[in-house]
Amino acid sequence: MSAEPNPRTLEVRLEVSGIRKQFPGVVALDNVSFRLRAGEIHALLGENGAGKSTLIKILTGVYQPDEGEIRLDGTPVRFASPRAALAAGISVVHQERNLIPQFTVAENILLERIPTRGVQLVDHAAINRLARPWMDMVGVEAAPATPVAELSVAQMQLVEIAKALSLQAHILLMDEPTAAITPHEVGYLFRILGELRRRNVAIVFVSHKLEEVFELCDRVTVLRDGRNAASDVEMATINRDRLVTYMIGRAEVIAKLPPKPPAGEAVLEVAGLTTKGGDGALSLVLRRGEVLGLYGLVGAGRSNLAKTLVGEIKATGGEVRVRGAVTHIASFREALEKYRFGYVSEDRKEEGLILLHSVRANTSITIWRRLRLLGQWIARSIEDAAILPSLRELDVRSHSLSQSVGTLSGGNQQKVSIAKWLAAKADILIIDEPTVGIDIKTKNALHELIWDLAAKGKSILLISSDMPEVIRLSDRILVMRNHAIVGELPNDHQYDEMSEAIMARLS
Amino acid sequence: MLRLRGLVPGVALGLLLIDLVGMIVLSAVRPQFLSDYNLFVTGRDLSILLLVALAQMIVLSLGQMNLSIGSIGGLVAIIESGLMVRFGVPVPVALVAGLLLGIACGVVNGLLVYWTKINSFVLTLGTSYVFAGINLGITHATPFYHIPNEVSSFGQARFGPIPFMAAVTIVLTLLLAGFLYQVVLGRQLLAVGGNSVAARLSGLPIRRATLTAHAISGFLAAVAGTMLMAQLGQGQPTIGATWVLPSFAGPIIGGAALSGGSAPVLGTVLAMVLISLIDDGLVLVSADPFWVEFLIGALILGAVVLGRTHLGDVRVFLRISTARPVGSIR
Amino acid sequence: MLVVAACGGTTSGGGAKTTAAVAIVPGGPHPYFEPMRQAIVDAKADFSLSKGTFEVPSDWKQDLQNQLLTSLAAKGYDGFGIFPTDGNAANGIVSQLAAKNYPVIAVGGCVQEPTKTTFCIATDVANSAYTGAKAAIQAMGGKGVLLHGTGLLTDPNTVLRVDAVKKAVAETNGAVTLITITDIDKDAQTADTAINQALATHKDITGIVTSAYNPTVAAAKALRTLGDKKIKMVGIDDDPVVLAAVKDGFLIGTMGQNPYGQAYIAAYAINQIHQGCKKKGGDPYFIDSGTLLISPEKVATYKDDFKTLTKSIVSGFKDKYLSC
Amino acid sequence: MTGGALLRQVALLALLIVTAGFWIYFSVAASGFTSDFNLFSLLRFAAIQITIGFAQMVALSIGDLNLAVGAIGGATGMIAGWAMQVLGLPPLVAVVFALAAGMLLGFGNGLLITWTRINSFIVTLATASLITGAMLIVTHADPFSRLPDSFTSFSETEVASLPVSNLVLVMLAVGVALFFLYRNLSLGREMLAVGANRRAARMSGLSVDRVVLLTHGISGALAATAGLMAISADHTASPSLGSDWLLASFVAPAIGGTLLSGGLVSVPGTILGGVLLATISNGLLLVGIDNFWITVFLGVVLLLAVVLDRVTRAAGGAVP
Repeated sequence: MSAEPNPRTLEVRLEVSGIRKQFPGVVALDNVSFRLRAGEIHALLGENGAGKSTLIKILTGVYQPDEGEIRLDGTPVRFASPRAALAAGISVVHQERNLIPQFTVAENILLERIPTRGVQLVDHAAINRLARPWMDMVGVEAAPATPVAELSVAQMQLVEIAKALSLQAHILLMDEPTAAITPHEVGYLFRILGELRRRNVAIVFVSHKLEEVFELCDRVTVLRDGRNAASDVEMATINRDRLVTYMIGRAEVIAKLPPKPPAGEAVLEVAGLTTKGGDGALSLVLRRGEVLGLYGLVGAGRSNLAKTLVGEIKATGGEVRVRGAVTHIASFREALEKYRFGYVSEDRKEEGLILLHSVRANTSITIWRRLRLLGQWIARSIEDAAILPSLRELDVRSHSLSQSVGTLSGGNQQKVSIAKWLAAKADILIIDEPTVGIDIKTKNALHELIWDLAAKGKSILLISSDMPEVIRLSDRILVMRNHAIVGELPNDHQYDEMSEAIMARLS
Repeated sequence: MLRLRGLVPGVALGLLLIDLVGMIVLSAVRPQFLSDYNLFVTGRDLSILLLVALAQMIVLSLGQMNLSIGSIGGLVAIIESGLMVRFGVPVPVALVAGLLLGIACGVVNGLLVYWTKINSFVLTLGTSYVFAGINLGITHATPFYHIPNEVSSFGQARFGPIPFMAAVTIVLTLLLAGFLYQVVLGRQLLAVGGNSVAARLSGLPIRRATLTAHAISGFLAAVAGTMLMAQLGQGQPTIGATWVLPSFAGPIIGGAALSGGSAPVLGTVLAMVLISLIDDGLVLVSADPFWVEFLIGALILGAVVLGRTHLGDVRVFLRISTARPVGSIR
Repeated sequence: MLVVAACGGTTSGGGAKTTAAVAIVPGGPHPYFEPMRQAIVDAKADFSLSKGTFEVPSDWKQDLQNQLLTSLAAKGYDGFGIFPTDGNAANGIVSQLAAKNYPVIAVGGCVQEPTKTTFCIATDVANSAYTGAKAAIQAMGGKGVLLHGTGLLTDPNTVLRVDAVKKAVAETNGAVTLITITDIDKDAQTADTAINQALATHKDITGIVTSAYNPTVAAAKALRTLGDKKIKMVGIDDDPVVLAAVKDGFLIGTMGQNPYGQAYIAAYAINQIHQGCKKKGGDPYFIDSGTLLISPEKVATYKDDFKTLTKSIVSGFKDKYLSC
Repeated sequence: MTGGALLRQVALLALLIVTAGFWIYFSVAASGFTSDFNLFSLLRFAAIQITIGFAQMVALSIGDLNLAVGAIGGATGMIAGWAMQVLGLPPLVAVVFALAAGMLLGFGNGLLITWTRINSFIVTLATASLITGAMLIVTHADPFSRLPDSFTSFSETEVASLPVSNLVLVMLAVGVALFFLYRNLSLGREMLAVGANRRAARMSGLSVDRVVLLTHGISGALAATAGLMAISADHTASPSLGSDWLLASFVAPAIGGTLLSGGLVSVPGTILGGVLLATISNGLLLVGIDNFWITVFLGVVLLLAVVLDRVTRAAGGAVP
């Protein structure tokens, strides 16, 4: 990108006031305000479930607000569809992968405005030519005519960013653009965003990583529980602690949990594990009654490791011992029935739960085989008796056991996805990103619950990219990067020291 | 410039080879295979069934299905022949009315699918009953005889071994391929089939894409019905009754994914050529008719298994060998 | 228990019985059956039937014929002349009707035995195919290649026809070569393609005999298109396309059947049974409704020939087949 | 047992009311509708259609399709006919034989699906041709029409002097079995879980391949059941049996609220759907609607039913 005179004007481009958005059973946004200027990078912060995604979806026309006003350059607007928002110059990099796998990189970048010859004929040469600079800008090295399906995940993410940049929008919404890319790539991205800022683009930057926010952003708005916790604050005037307090509301969230008995014998020993997915020789030891934190960015290979342990991904080398015996786990079923492993997936909706089905069916699914009488029969009374203790222990709130899980709150859903393993008496729990999309209060409750499970003798491998969570909950922390474990840290639950230590391993 | 990448995937290459081998073997074993008249007859059948297969393919590319292709073809043929025979409507007017009706039927399918978001399989099952029912109600299953000579002679017209009908099919096939690869709406349609969430978030016109795909499907079914009417020389109410199997067999053998996003025009053409070769070959070698059904089943299964496993592996291999390092940044 | 209490069709003896309500139900839509429509109108007038109807199932599906027959019974019809949609599976509905004392007569095509149908009034398909093949072979000069196009594999008559043509060919002691293509009566498209492909690939064909409707129409059209009068063909049935081809000399002839007579005779018989007559024990179940080669000179008159034949069958029917 | 239970009851109730409404209307408007003969035939026809629908519903429950329902029904019908007529086996033995054959053919589908990972639509599209083709090759389309009386009269026997065929009892028995399968048997619960979310089911320790295999086995056995019912009613095992079941097999489950995408079935809904269809086609004939137009009505009923089902479901409000 060529250097141009700095035209930053800092005029207010987008002003949102009094936005309310309600979904059945939950108020996602309540009286939210937000102001965005040309030539600034504005951080939009908040815990998962605070309402950031909903706000972004309103700004991009996916949802319409129930109340409130959106002004673009001073004029009230209403985006009836994503198309309308695009037309108004608002472009977004979504968390969801937003590409057409069968299409080429260049076509994906120019999807909304395919260059044409004549009336409506696609000009493929022009597509490739026009897409090239944007690909170069973010470092996508594939040919423009490469089908996206042939790219790696990280490259796809870059293509998405290239696509958003190419829209030459006046307003660019970046929804956690750095979640799946390396620190090196993040640095590059920040230079791009800096350049765009100089060109007077207004950028909204959503991230969970406060370090990034302090490095990059000019101003910040914080949402908490669907309301403004902080509105349009200059980054220069605020420190990290204040920001965290805005986000989580209470300082004690990082507070220590009560003591628990010391860890017991090793129940899971992994030595030199390698997988087809490219994991280097991974080794770890998990003890009875401890929480072992596994910290790493998305894409570092944490979930890969977890899925290898439960037999979903095939190990190509190394040794896994469970309770001292060498094992070769081939499937989830074997992992559960033979070794009492439970896996709480990060993807609740796709992997953890069957949203269409009841709380009962979702909890007892792991024990149907055990509950069978006379070969197949499952008596409802016995079934309920078998799952109720677990549901009670986790304090799952539902109208009845027949309520469909899809209608529960995120926290209760997560509890159900843990409860099914408790019902099956799993005692090695692999918990992957337990608090994504869960409001702060429930998050705290879930933390206490996981801690409590460990105190009762369960062994827990906690996978998370949420640093406060890992530091708060873990007895020890493993740091993972590029499919390798790059460090093991004893945890003293002191946030600042620990986070520094972890960051040091990552860079 | 047509991008060959999208047009010639591994499946099509394999089919091309099988087709060529099949033709060589057939002409070696039975020289009559190459006779003008045999090629004409086989080519005429192929011309019609290829349109039927493409009518399904375009909807499959959207990740949907159309079970009403045969009913639309039959209804259109009946309306056209009825207009010409009973009401003496001039041929061009009747044909245009019929083709418009086909498009309208497709639009009805598309609107139902778009509005209700119900599985297209069930919806088009319902509309196929409706379209076929209207056909039956009008005709009481009695054909309209004596359609105008210019229509029925078109069904018999040929240039050497090439039926005139083939020209229609070739033009429509090229137009369809061109539409899907070269026209913005065509690309948008494939994008919707490839990732509907992304398409929606990108602001692509999903309704227009859905309606267009179904309208094209209805149009192609209508053309196929019209051509069959011309071939038979009468408006047969049973036109289209046996189209379900070929409509799916063509695109599926040709490499279409039921989940949408792919529109293997060439693969579908080659698959239908293969099916025609087999049909003709069975007549040529006077095969036991009891084996026909079995062979077609074996062909579908065999082609798909080969296409999805063996050839699929080749593609995985290629992908690995051409993979680039994860976005390093300069 | 029965709804139609008015007609206790079982009572024997000559009591004052009302005339029957008769329904003729073909197996599905097919031009072959069209003359039956007039036959039941004529029969109603001639025999003073209380009701007479001709109802066609909307498709060739046994279930549809079953439903139609059930509803006609519920509407008060006393007896049925049916062409079985499926010559085998029709036995289900026939038994059901027979168990409720409704007389059922197969018209146009028989129901596979054992069956509860009282009679089968139909063309002798084997005889028809044999006669047609003989006529074609004769026109071919007793030698050459004969193409036989016939009906669905699932139709038991197909086997009879194939065997009959084989027999006619066998009698030439090898002078005639036979090519048989079956299962092409599904629809017009299938028949058209298959016949044309056969003509294209077997250049040496000098004669054609067809024993099913769609192949006949397809072959007649093909010969006209090719302008070929060297190939000697005998078809079946009297579709307008086929009759025109006969008239113009593209076909030597077509094997006419007597659908009008089949329905007319059936209506007569049903009425008699309804009024107390019984089938004579040991009498033939099958009644040949007649077949004849419609040659060009007979195109104009064959219908009258069949009517005459029909009247003669009816006049002797009571004595020959029934005891009253 | 699953979510939106109340709404599903509402939808089912609506279907019941509509069906009852048609019964009342036809009883009044169409003389002969309530005659024993008519009701007997109507219900027997419905029973067979519903059983065909069950065979499809079972495949739908795991999110698969079984396009070979008709092929299996036809082939096993022929096997039963052969066993009784040629081998002279007692009907009961022949029935067991045919059911086992149906289950084996279903297992064949299941094995192909799990081995090749190809969509069930494509696999069963192909096996439908394979099975029918093999049946034609073996039998040369010769029907078996001399079935034992004890077998054919089974379908004609009235239950307790009511206009109800034994076949209706068979269908109800199958329905009850399926109801409990999905409600109370481990396998049925696993089938629904697999249908609603295959990945989550596997990651909860279920053996998805085993469930898919067994499901297709059950679907095959149910298709065989329908085939047996049909040959009993037809008095003949005919080679054309099953050739027109394909589309019909979807209609009753779809009207009854079974999700094509899997994970949600309704046994009572399928029964009501089948009864509704049979009622309408029978009743319309009786009130004198030209039978050529009835297909249109059936199409409209199917469309209305699935759209209404969707509307009721949507009224519950899905959380975004």
